[in-house]
Amino acid sequence: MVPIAYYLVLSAILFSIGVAAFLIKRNIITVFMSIELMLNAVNLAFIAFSRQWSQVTGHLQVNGQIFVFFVMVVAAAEAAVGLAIIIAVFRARNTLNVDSIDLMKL
Amino acid sequence: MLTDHILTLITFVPTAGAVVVAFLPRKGRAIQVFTLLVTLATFILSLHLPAHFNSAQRGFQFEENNPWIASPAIRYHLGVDGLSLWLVLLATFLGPIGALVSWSAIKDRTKEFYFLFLLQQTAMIGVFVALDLFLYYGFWELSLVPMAILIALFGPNRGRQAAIKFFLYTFIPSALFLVAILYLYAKAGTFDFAQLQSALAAGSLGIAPQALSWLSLAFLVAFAVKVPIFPLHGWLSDVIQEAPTAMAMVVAGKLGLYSIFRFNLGLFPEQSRAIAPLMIVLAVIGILYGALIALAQIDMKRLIAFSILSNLSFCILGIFCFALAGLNGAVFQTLNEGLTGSALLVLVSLLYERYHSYDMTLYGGLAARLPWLATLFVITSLALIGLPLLNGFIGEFLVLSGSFASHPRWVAAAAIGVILSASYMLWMVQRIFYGRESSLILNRPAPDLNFREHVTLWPMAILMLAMGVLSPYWIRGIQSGVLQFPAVAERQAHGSTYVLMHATPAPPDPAHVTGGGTQ
Amino acid sequence: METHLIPFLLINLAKVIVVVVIFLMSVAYTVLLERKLVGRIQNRWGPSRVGPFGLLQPLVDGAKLFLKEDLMPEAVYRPLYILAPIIALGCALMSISVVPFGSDIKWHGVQLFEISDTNIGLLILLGITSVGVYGIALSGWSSNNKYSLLGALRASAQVISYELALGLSLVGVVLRSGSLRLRDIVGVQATHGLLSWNFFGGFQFVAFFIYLMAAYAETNRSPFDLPEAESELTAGYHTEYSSMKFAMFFMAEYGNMITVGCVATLLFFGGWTSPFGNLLPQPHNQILISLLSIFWFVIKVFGFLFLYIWVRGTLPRFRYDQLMGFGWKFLVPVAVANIVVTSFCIGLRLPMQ
Amino acid sequence: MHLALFIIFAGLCVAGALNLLLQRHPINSALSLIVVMSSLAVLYLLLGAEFLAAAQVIVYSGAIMVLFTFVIMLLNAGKEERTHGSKLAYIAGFPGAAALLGLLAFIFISRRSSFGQARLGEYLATTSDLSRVLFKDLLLPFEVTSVLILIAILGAVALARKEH
Amino acid sequence: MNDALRILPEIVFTLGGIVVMIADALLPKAANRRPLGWLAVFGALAALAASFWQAQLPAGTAYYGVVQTDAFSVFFHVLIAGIVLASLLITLDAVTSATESLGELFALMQFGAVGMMLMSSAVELLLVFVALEISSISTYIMAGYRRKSVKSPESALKYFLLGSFATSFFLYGIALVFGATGTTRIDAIAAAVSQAVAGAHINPLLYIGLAMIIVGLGFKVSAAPFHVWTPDVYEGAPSPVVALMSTGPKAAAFAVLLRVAYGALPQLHDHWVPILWWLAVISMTLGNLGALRQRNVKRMLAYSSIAHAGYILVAFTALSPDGIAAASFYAVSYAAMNVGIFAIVSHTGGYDDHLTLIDDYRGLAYASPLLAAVMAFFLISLIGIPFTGGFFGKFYVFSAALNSGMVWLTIIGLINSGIAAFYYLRVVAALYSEPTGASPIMAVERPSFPLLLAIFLTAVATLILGIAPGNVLHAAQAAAQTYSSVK
Repeated sequence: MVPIAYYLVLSAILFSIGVAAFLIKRNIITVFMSIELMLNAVNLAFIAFSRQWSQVTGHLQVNGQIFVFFVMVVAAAEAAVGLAIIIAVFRARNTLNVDSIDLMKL
Repeated sequence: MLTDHILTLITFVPTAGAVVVAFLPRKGRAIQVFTLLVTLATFILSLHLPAHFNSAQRGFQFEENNPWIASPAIRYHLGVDGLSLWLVLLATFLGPIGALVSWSAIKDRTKEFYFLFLLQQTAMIGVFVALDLFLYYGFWELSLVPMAILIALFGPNRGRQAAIKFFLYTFIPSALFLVAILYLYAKAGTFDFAQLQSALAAGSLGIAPQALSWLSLAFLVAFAVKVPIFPLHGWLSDVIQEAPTAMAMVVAGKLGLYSIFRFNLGLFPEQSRAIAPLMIVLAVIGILYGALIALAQIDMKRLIAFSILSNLSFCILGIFCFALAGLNGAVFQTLNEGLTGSALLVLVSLLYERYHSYDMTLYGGLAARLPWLATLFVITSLALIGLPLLNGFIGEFLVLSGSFASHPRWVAAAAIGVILSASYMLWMVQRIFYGRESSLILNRPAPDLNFREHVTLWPMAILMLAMGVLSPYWIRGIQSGVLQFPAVAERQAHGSTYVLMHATPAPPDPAHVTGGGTQ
Repeated sequence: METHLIPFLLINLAKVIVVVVIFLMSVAYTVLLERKLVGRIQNRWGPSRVGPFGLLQPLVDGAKLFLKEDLMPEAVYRPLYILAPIIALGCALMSISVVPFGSDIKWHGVQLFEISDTNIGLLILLGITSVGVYGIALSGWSSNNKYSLLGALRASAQVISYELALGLSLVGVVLRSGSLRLRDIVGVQATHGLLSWNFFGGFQFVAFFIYLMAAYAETNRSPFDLPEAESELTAGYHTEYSSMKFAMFFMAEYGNMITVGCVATLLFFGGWTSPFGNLLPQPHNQILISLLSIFWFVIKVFGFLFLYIWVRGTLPRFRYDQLMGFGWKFLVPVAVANIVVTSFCIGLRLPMQ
Repeated sequence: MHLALFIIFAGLCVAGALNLLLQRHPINSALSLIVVMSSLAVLYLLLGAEFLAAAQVIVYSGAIMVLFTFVIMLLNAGKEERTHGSKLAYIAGFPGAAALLGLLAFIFISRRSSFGQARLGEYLATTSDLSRVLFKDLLLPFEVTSVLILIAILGAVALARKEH
Repeated sequence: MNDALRILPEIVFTLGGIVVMIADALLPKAANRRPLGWLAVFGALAALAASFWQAQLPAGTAYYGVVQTDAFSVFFHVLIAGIVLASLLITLDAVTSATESLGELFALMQFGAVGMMLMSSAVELLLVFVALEISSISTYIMAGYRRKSVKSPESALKYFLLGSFATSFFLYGIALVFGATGTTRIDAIAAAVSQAVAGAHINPLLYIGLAMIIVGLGFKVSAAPFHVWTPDVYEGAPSPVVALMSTGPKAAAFAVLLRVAYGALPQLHDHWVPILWWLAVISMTLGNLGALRQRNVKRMLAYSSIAHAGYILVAFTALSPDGIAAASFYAVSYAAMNVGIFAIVSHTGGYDDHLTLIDDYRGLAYASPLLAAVMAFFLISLIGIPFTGGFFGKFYVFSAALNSGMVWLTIIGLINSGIAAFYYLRVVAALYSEPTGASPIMAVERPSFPLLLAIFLTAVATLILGIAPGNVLHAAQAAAQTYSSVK
C-alpha cells in the first residue's frame, strides 16, 4: 500500500526537475528532452489522480488515463516536428547551443 | 430633409469630398479645384445655421439624435447652440481659405494633402457639433491624425519630430480624457451630453467629489494641451513652424477652448470654479510669457506662435473669471484668434512663397513693393493688437472688463500683455515693411498679391472689420449659448449682459441648472 | 493469487531458467541451421567437421567467442560501448517472456508454458522490441567509428520506420480477437484448425506479409540488412566489437528471429494449435496434449526460421532509399487499408453475432 | 511489496531525472530519460494502468527517445559547452522550480489522506475499459488526433526536405 | 449526423486540407502550386460559410458533450475562418513554389485552423489540449518555413521550445484541476467548484492548477512575462505566416482562457482577476516599452502584439458579460488590423524580408501611395484613433473594465496606448518621408490581386468595426451571454 500522494510528489519532483533542466541546459536537444520529462511528470500525475478518483467514487475511472494516452500521441507528434526543426536549425547554424542561436537578440 | 440633416451634411460633405479626392487624377489642378468647391459648398451649407438660428431659444438647435450603437449606449447626436454656432462657421469659413492658401504652396503629394485636409475639416466641424461624448471624442482624436500626418509630410525641416511631438502632447492627455469619459459612462450609462449634464448637476450619479475633481481635471488637461495653456504649450511653436499654413491656421485655439467651455464649464461647473484661480494665474503667465518670448523672436512663424499663445491665454482668462462678459469675450476672442491668427499665418506664408524665408531680419522696406500685402498685413496686425473698430478690441475688452472685478491684480498684469503684443506686432510690421529695402528684397523681385491671394485675404479682412463693428450681432448668438452654462445661469438673474460680475462661489441652484440643453 | 509467494517465485525462476537455456540453445542451433541451409542454397556443405553433420559446431563457435580476447578500442565511449550489447541481448531475451509456447496448463496456479501471462502481452512484445533498437544505436554511436555510426543510424531509422508497419499489421489480428492477450489471440484461432487461423480464416494474409517484411527489417535481416551491409559498412554497427560482446549481438539477432517467428506463429498461424483442428483425434492425456501443442508450435516456428534463411539465401539486399520508400509508401498504406477493410468486415459481422 | 517496488522505481525516476540535469553529454541525458520513462512505466503498472505502461514503453522509450538518440547521433552532438546563458535562468529558474516543487509537495503531503492509498491489483484498467471511454465519450478528441498526426507528418516532410 | 453539423467548419477545413495535400502529391513536381492556394481559399470560404451557417443552430453540445456550439464558438469560428482566409490570400503570391513546398503550407494553414476552431468550441479540456497542439504545432512548422533564411528555423525553434514548455504547464494545470475536481469538462468543473465553494473547502490544487493554466495560455497569447519568444518568432517567421499566427492562435487561446475563466472557474474570480490584472499591466507596459526601442518593423509589431494581448486581458478583469464581449470584439478588431498590416509588410518587405527596418519603409508613399495609405490606416487603427476598429475595441475594453471599477487599470492602459502612439507614428512618418537615394522601397511592385483582396478586406473590416460595429458588437454580446452568470 502506497499513498497516492507519494506518486503525486514524485510527479511534482520530476516536473520541477524538468523545469530546471529546461532553464539551465544549453544543448537544444537536452532542452527538448526536459520538456519530455515534464510531460512524463504530467502523465504520472494524471494516472495518479485517475486512481484517486477511482478510489473516491468507488469504481474505475479511466479519464485520467485516457488523457495520458493523448499526451503520448501529442508528444510523439511534437517530437517528430521538434526534431525536424532542430535538424533544420543545425543545418543552418551548425551548432546545438541554445546561446548560439542568437541571430535575433531578445 | 436638408434642414433635418444640415449638421450631418456640413460635417460629412468634406469626408465625401475626401473620398472623391482619393480617386481624382494627380495631374493638373483637378484636386485643388474640387477641394475648393467642396469647402465652399460646406461653407454655404453652414450659412444655413446663422440664418435659421434662433438666439432667443435656449439649448441646442438643428439637433439630430439617432441611436448608433445599442450597447454601449452610443448615440449619433449632433446639435449646435450659440457657443458652437460661430465656431462651426469659423471652421467652414477657414476651409476655402485653407484650400486657397495651399493652392500653390503645396506642389507635390497634393492628393494626400487635400484628402487629409478635408478629413481634418470633418473632424473639426464634428468636434463642434457632436453632443455624444463618444462621438465627440471620436472627432476630437480624429482631428489629431490628419494634422499630425500633414505636419510630418509637409514640415520643411523637422516635420517628423514636430508631428510626433504634437501627437504625443495631445494624445496622452487624450487617453486620460478617455478614462474620464469611460468613468462617466460607467456611472451614468450614457454618453449623451445633455443627459450627463443634468445627471451631474443633479448629483444623481453618486460620484465622490474627489473623483469629480479628477474627472474635470482629466478633461481640462486634455483640452488645455490642445489650446494650449501655458505650461503645456511645448508643441506649439514647432508645429506652427512646421505645419503647412492651412493646418497651422487651425491647429491651436478653438477646439480646445470650445471643449473647455462645453465640457468643463458645462459638466463640471463646481470643479471649474475650484480650479479657476490656478487657471487665471496660468492664463496671465501665458499672456505675459507668450508676449515676451514673441518679442525676442526673429522668425516670423515663431513670433506668431507665441503671439497665439498669448492671445489664447486671454480666452482662458475670460473663461475662468466666470463673468458673463468675460465668457462672451472669451468666445469672441476665440473667433478672433481663429480669424486673425489665420490671416497672419496666410500673410506670412505669402511672404515665404515670395522670399523663402521667415527671418524678419532679412526683410525690410517691402511696403513700397507690395502695397496690398502690406495693407492687409497692417490691418491684421491692428486687429490682433486690439485696435478699436476691429474685432480684437471687442474680445480683449470684454475679457478684461469681465474679469477685472474679481481679479483686479491679475487682470492688470494681463493688460500689460496687450501693450506687449502691440509692441511685438508693430515691431514686426516695421521690420518687414518699412525701413531700408534689404538685399533679399532687392535680389528677388516679387509680384504683389494676385487674384487668388486677394480672394483669400479680403474676406478675412472684411470679417475682422465686421466683427469689430457689428459685435452685438455675434455676441447675441454667443450669449444665448453662454447663458445656458450652469455656472453662468445662476447669476443671470441679477445682472444685465455687459455688467461685471463678482465670483463668489454659491451652491448650484437646481432650478436653473436643468434649464439648459435638455429639451 | 492463490499461491504462496515462495513456491510462486521458485516455479517462475525455474521457468525462466528453462526457457532461457532452451532459447539460447535454439539460437545456437539456428545459426548452424542457417549456415547449413545457406550452404545448400549456394551449393556447398556448410559446417560439417565438428561432430556428426557439424552438429557440435555451435558449441565450438561459442567456446571460440568466449575465449577470444575482448578488445576494447581506444576511442570508444566505454559505458555505452559495454552497455549496448547487453541491451541488445537483454531485450531479445526479455521478449520471449510473454510468449506462450503451449496450451493452457497451470500448476499451482502458475502457467507452465509461458513465463508471464498478461492482458497486454502483445503490447509488451512490441514495447520490448522497440527498446531493442538502443542496443544497435548505442553500439554504433559509442564505437566512435564512421561505419558503425552509419550502420547504427541506418538501423535506427529503419527500425523506427518499420515498427509502424509492424504495429499496424497486427491491428487486424487484434481486431479479430478483441484482445491483446496472446493466449486469447490464439484462442480464437483454435476452433477449426487451419481454417480459423488468422492467416486463412481471418483473412489476415495481407497483414501477415506486411508483418513478415516489417519483421525482417526490424531484425535487420536480409534483404533489409543494410545496417551491417558488409560491402558498404564493413560490419556496420558491430564493426568494433569482438569476442563476447560480438557474440551477444549475434545471439540477439538470432534470438529476435526466433521471437519474431514465435509471434508470427501465435498471431497468424494458430500458435500451438494443430492445423488440422478436430480432424485428428485428440489425445486425452494431459501431458500428451501439452507435448503435442509444443510440437506444433516448434514446427511452425521452425518453418519461419527456414523461411528467414531461405530468403537470406536468395534475395539481394535493398538499396537504402528503396528500403525507406518501400516501408513508408507501400507497407504503411497497405497496412492501413488492411485495418480499414478488416474493421469493416468485423463491423458488418458484429450485429449477427 | 508495493512500497518496495515504488521506492525502487521512484528512486530510479528521480535519479534518472537528476542525471538528465547533471550530465553534460546529450546522449547520457537521453539515456537517463529512458530510464525515467521505463521506470514510470512500472509505476503505471503499480497504479493499475497496464495499457499505458505498455504504451509508455512503446511510444516514449521505443519511439520518441529513439528519435532523440537518432538525432543526437545524426548531428553528432558533442558535450554541452559551458556557456553562460541567461543569468535569469539561474536566478529565477532554480528558485522558481524549487518553489513550485515545495508548494505542490506541501499540498500533496498535507492532504495525503484525501488522495487515498493505492493497492496492487485494485482498479485495474484493462484495454477495453479504456477503449470504451475513448471511443465513446472522447471519440472526437481521438478523431482529431488524426489531424494532429497529419500535421506532424506534413511538417516533418516540409522541414526536412532538401532545398531544391 | 447532427453531431457532425456542430463541427461543420472544422470538417470543412479538414477536408480542404486533405484535398490540398493529396492534390499536392498528385501534381507533377514542376507544376505550379498556386492553384492549390485557390483551392485552399475556397476551402476557407466554405468554412466561413459553414461557420455563419452554424449561427442558426440552437446552442448545444455534440460528441458526448465535448464540443459546444453556441454564440461564443460561432463568433470565434467566423473570426478564425476569416483570419485563415485572409492569411491564405496573403500567402498565395508571397510564397512561390520555387522556394518552398507550397502545397504543404496551404494544407498546414487549413489544418491549423481546425485546431484553432476546436479550441474555441471545446468544452472538454482534453479536446482543448489536442486542439491547442494542432494549432501550435502547425504554427511551429510554418514559422520555420523559410528555409533559405537562417532566422526562420531559429524562430521556429524558439517558438517550438517555449511553446512546448508552456504546453507542459497548461497540461499540468489541467492535471491539477482534474485532481481537484475529478473531471475535465468545463461545466462539470464549474459545478464541482461551486459545490466546493458552497462547502467552503476548496482544494488548493485548484488554485495552482488555475495559475498553471494561465501560465500556459499566457505563453500562447504572448502575454508578458511569458512573451520572450514573440519578437524573435515574428522576426524570423515568414510574414504571411505571422499574419496568421499573431491573430488566429491568439484569438483561439483567448477563447480558451475565456471558457476556463468564465466557464469553468467563475467562482474563483477572486483569484484569477488579480493574476490577469497584473498580466495585463505587465503586458501592456513591457510590450509598449519594448516596441519603442525597435528598429525592425516586424519586431515592433511583435511587441505591439504583446501590448495588445495586454489590452485584451484588461477586458478579462471586467467580470461582466461586457468584459467577454469586449475581449471577443477586440480579438476581431486586432485580427483585422494586424492581418492587414502583415499583408502589407509581407508584400513590401518581401518573402525574404529584405526590407525590415523602419527606415527601409521611408518613402513607401512615393513608391506606392495606396499601400502607404492603407498601412498608415492600419497603424492608426493600432494606435486606437477613433473611427477605426482599433479604437472601438480599446474603447469597449476599457469601458467594460471601468464599469467594473478597474480605474487604475484603465488609466495605465490608456496611458500605455498613448505611449504606443509614438512607435506607430514613427512608421507612419517614415512611410511619408522622402526616400533616401536609391532606396529599394522604390522598387516595390504592385500587389497582386489576392493580396489586394486581403488588404481590401481587412481594411474594410477595420473601418467598419470603427464606424458601424453594431453587428459584430451584437454578435460579441450574444457570445458573452453564454457565460453571463459571472459574479
